Amino acid sequence: MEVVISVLVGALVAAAVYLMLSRDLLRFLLGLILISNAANLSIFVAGRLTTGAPPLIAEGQDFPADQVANALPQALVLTAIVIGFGLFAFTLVLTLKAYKRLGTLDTSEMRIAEPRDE
Amino acid sequence: MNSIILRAGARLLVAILLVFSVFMLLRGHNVPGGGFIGGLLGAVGFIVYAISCGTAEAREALRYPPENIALVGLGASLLSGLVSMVFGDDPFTGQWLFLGATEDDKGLPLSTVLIFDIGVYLVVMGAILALVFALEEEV
Amino acid sequence: MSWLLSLPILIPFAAAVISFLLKDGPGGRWASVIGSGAMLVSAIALMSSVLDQGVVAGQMGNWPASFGITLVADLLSAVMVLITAITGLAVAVYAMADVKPDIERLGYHALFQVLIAGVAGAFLTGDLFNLYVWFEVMLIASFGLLVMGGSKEQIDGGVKYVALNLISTILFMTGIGLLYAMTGTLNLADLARTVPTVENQGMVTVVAVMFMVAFGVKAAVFPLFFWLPAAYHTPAFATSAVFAGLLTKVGVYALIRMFTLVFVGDISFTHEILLWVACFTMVTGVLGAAAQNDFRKILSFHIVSQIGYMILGLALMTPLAILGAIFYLVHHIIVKANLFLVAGVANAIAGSTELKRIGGLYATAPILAVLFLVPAFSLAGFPPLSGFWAKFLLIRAALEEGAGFVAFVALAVGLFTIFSMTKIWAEAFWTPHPDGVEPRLSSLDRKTLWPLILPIAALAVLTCIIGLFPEPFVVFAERTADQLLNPAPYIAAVLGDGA
Amino acid sequence: MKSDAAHEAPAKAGQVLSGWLSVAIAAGLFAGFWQALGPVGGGEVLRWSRDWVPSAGISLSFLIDGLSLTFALLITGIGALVMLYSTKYLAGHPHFARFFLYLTLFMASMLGLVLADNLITLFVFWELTSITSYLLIGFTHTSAASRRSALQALLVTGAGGLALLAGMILLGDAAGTYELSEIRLMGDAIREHGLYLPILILFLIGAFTKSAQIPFHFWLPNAMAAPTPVSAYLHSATMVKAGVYLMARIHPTLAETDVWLWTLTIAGASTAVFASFMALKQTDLKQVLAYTTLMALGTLTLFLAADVGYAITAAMTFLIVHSLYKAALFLIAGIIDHETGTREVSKLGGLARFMPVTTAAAALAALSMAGFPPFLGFIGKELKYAGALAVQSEPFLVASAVLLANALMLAVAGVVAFKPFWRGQSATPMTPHEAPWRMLAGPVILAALGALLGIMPDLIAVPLVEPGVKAISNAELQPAELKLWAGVNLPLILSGITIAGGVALYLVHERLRDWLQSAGERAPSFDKGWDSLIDQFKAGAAWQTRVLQSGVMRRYVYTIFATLLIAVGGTLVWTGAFGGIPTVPFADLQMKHWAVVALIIAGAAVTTVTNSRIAAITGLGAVGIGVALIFIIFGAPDVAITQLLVETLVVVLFAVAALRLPLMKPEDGFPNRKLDALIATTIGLIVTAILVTVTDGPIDRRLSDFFESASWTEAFGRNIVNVILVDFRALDTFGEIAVVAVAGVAAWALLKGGKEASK
Repeated sequence: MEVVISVLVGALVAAAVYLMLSRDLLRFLLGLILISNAANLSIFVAGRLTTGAPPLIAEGQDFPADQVANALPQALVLTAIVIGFGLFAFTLVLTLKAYKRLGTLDTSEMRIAEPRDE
Repeated sequence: MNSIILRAGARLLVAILLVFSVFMLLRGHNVPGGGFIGGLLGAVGFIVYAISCGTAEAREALRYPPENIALVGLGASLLSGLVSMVFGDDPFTGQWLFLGATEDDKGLPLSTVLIFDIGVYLVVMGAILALVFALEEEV
Repeated sequence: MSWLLSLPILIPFAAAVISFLLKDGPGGRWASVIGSGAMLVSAIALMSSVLDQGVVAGQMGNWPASFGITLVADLLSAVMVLITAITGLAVAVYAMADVKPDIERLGYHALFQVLIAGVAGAFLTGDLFNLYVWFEVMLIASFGLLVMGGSKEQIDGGVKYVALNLISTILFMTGIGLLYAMTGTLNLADLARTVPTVENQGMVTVVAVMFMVAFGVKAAVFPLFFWLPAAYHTPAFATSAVFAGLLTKVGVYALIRMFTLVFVGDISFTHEILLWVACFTMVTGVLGAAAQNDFRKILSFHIVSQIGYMILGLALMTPLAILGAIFYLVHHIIVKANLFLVAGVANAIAGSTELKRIGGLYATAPILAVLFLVPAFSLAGFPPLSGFWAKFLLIRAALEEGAGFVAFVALAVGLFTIFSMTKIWAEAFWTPHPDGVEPRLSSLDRKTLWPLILPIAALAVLTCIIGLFPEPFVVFAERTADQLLNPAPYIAAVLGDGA
Repeated sequence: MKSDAAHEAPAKAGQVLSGWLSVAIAAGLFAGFWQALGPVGGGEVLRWSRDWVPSAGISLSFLIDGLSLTFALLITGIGALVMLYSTKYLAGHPHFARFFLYLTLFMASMLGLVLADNLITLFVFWELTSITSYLLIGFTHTSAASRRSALQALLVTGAGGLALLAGMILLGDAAGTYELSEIRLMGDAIREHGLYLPILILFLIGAFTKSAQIPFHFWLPNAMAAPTPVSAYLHSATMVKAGVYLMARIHPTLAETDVWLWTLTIAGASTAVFASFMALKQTDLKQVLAYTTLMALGTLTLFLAADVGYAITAAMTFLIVHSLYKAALFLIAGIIDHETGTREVSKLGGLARFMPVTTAAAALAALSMAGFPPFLGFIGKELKYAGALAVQSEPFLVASAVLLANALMLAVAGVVAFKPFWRGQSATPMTPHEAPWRMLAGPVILAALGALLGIMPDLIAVPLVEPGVKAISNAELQPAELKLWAGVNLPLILSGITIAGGVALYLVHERLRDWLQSAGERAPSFDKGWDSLIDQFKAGAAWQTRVLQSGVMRRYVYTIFATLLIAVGGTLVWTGAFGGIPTVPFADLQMKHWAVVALIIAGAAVTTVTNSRIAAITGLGAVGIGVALIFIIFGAPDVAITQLLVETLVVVLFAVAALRLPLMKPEDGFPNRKLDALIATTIGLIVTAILVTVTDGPIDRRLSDFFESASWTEAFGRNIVNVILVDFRALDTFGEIAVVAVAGVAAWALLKGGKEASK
């Protein structure tokens, strides 16, 4: 099953990279969201997949009864999702601000910090 | 958008979401949930409120500036990590107090871990609201 | 011990919270300064205990190593934290006068403290995923600081900075996942032990290269450095000083840590790449600087160039080379942060950082002239300042390895560095001001002047001390290099002696 | 302005003090070194050493032998006189005190250089002289020419310095020590060492740049932009001789080979001859003197090439001779400039009437320079001829070069010290009058010394020249005797020819000058070459930077991904780590799996190709939900809930923001998109290949096993993921919420900050 997810991750990465190579900042942002998803999935799959069984300990027991899904990558992915969200939210606001202040989302027109004549 | 019914409905929804978010927060240690999910739900509640009644009113309902709430939450989590210093443990070592513990039942657990998760809750709610309110007011 | 290790992280966080809540008054900036002072004390305490006891490690949450998160300080971590604290205090004081009140009200000092906390966390953690977290803490704080104020230049530079750094972040994260998939652990010491047992060593090398690219972006090496010159000249001077001093160094630190501790299986391949990267970084950076006409843009490109020297030390991987890299690392943080601070004062009294639009600082602001010359000549590697020893050690390391070409590149780049530093000197200091202004320090009021000048002077004195009395620093760097090249005590300190 | 005038008075008092303090320091040091004359003359070598950087083998060790004592006395003695001179020359200058600070620092650096007995310590002072001379050449900092000259000098000597550093490190490694007094005993071993040639080349680059040998000579005449006392001190008597000093100091270690002999001979001879002609070409007094300095440096190099007693003695003697007369003449040039307002030879004449003392000093110095008996210059010249005839290379060629240079020198002496004072008076910008005593003291004393020492050469022969020769050569060389009358020999005959030729040249020098100037215009100029070198360097740098740091974000992203592709993909191929194409377990795939995969791929595809914002957002939502479903299917409810909530927020925020942003433009117009697609696909394939390989086989689950066993028993939680987050790895979570908090604050500040700024 890992193979399927790996292929999926590859597809997401390809789509994301393509978007990030665009001159349109909005597309870059779309790519960013996709590649974050891909990265999260790759950590998830790195811990190997177990169908069903969430890592919970049933009431009255000290340990999980059966083989449960690998909990550590889940925790890592959770952290990564949240961090990714924080970064994304800021980047989105920055994009908005960039459009307001610079009047464009075409990154090749964004030449204030590094003007053309230099 | 300013109809009285909608506003009343929004208030009710906010109240329900807030209660639910606290519920998610508290149960998180044992079943799916936790500070992050709770905080997100709380934020969603206020966002709904802001959309229906305007950010000014939502800010008023929140009482404190959301960015301050976020930082206070960060401070709370930090403090929960520091408590263990008093007990001579490593930083972020969970300190547990079981109210009414018996042989069979651990009783009602109070812990620094819970305070930590409350901090997470506040941070998530505060930060998202700070961003969303500012974004709404930007127009 | 774990407290001593965590305080340099926790103190700035506490300072950040307090500073943010007090941001509308003067309390915000004082909280930042006091927090930085307290962090410096904790960093000194940490350093002294590392000097006494060797590598110290502590477990967060009392969970044994490789299950919980380990904080660990060897000499490298301790010195990086110490230098972070010194730079942090200097910049915190400087920011009191440099940062405008309306920006302070947006929480400038709180973000600054979070940045420092993130940097300290990155230096102290012994856990790969935790390192990622600290990178992100640092990154988001730097985002906020970079665009705070919201000028067009800042936004433009910020977009590029943010975009390129996010790519690196994603790469780093993916790399962690892959390494975890192969070893089942995240603890650095544990990784050092288990990575050699991985069956598919070729894949380890592949992942190593992936980390190299991710950290390469952070460290701003060729050909991944673009975000740095695009952005470093835009924010408040205090911001650019702390960025210039610390941020790229975290990338360098991460490279040094990973490529002396974990990825040492195929040195002939990975470190050969690093050697070429180092040469190109040195050259392209210094040429970039030569093409600039702005105080801060010149300095920004020089950061890139000098990162090359540090990578060179790592690439050569001999005791002397690592020693040189560490010496360079520490020296460069002090000197480069200081130069950016000087640029701020020049801007304050002469009106710009564009060299064509300012001048006359030599005639009427001689104290500033001296305070510029010390770090500038140190950067250019003139004796007897700190930069000379850094350069000397690295060149010697290269020549002893028979890497004559590399030594030649490093020396030639040193010459071009002189060229750039004297360009700033000639145009901002010697040439008269184009508008006939006579820039004077006395034109600043006292409440502005002292916070600006004191940190600069203190860092300049530090540069001179390292330059004039290098022996203890060289001996220290030697011990540090020894620890890095013989990581057994590090691993033992983290995992226990039985490991 | 009033206030300025008010605190000028005390400042002036401070200035006067700084001037006299410097003079006192120099004079005191001179007196101190004077004490060493006795012991050194008696064959002693004084050494003082203390650890500096022992772990790198660097010590602060200093040594006084004949060579370093000669230099030390010249440095401090001439230094004191120059400083005395400057107290008057620069009186009232706004940067008077800085001038004396630099000059004193320079003197200290120069002393350190000649006294150091450790290579690296020597280098430290070597570079310090470069820095201080940079500040002094650029002293008239408002003039662009000064700044250019200062930079030129710094870069040329700096480049040499870096070569020297490399040479020193190599020598240190070859010898196993940086201590010069130990290294000098290892001459034979070093000369046979594999690194001998690189060491020699690097040392000579250092020495030649500092001592302005062809082709590194051009900075020296430009350095005359400095105030005249600086030219007198640095650029004739002391700093430029640092290279000569270095060659002398390293002579026992590196000389006695053919490479050394021929390199120095050719460089020295060509510099000497070239400089003599160039000197004749100049009309500015200081320029004339600058080129004669070059000539002297060339001659000194020429004699250090050899390893015979006469040659080395000639070098030592000429070193002293030259320092004395050249400093005197420079100071006199300064007097003329100061008192008449010009330094143009053609505008000067008949000054003897107004300035008799200056005239006398000039005459004495010039006679020494021209090599007339009974001046020290004569002895120097005789020794030069004797030395030239004794060299191992080509005595005839060397002697011819020396002869030509000497004859030209004589003519130049006439130009600088005869013409301005005697021939018909011409109008000068200021009415000339005699200089004050502080400015006269230097030239008079130095010029008189030239005469005195000529009559009594033993004064320097025993304590300085003879020990100096011994210091320069480790072979048992017999220093030649210094005497005025050595009988009628070949050198004396050559002297006669020199004088005759020199006088003849002087008589035709104006025509010769015109001819040289017109020839010079056609010849390539090093100085112009320098400018074009710098311009090319700048243009190259600008070009490189435009290419790399283009300012276009797309190119940056492109480069990073291309680097990733090449580095990681290349390594993957290189190491052959790819585990082979895996088998897809189609049998295990259920309907729900297919559905999720299809949902995600469709969502990603829509997002990628669409030009509609709504479609893109919908696509994103589909991907997000699909990923959440994967988390649910594989037992990660917490992650799934979080993913769903976050994804909802992402989509909402994106929608809110996107509505305020412009429409996405179709991208069909960009031909590059095909290449982009190729890069993107390849990176995707690489990621898949790596992931498939690393997830092949089971994972080491010891971490998770521990968490499973400890979660409830030790951390009192049944949700293992949550326990990891808030307890086992609480620090991660703490960092994570810090990111969220700061992201919120930063975004808030960005939105609010702009508002305040726009108000």
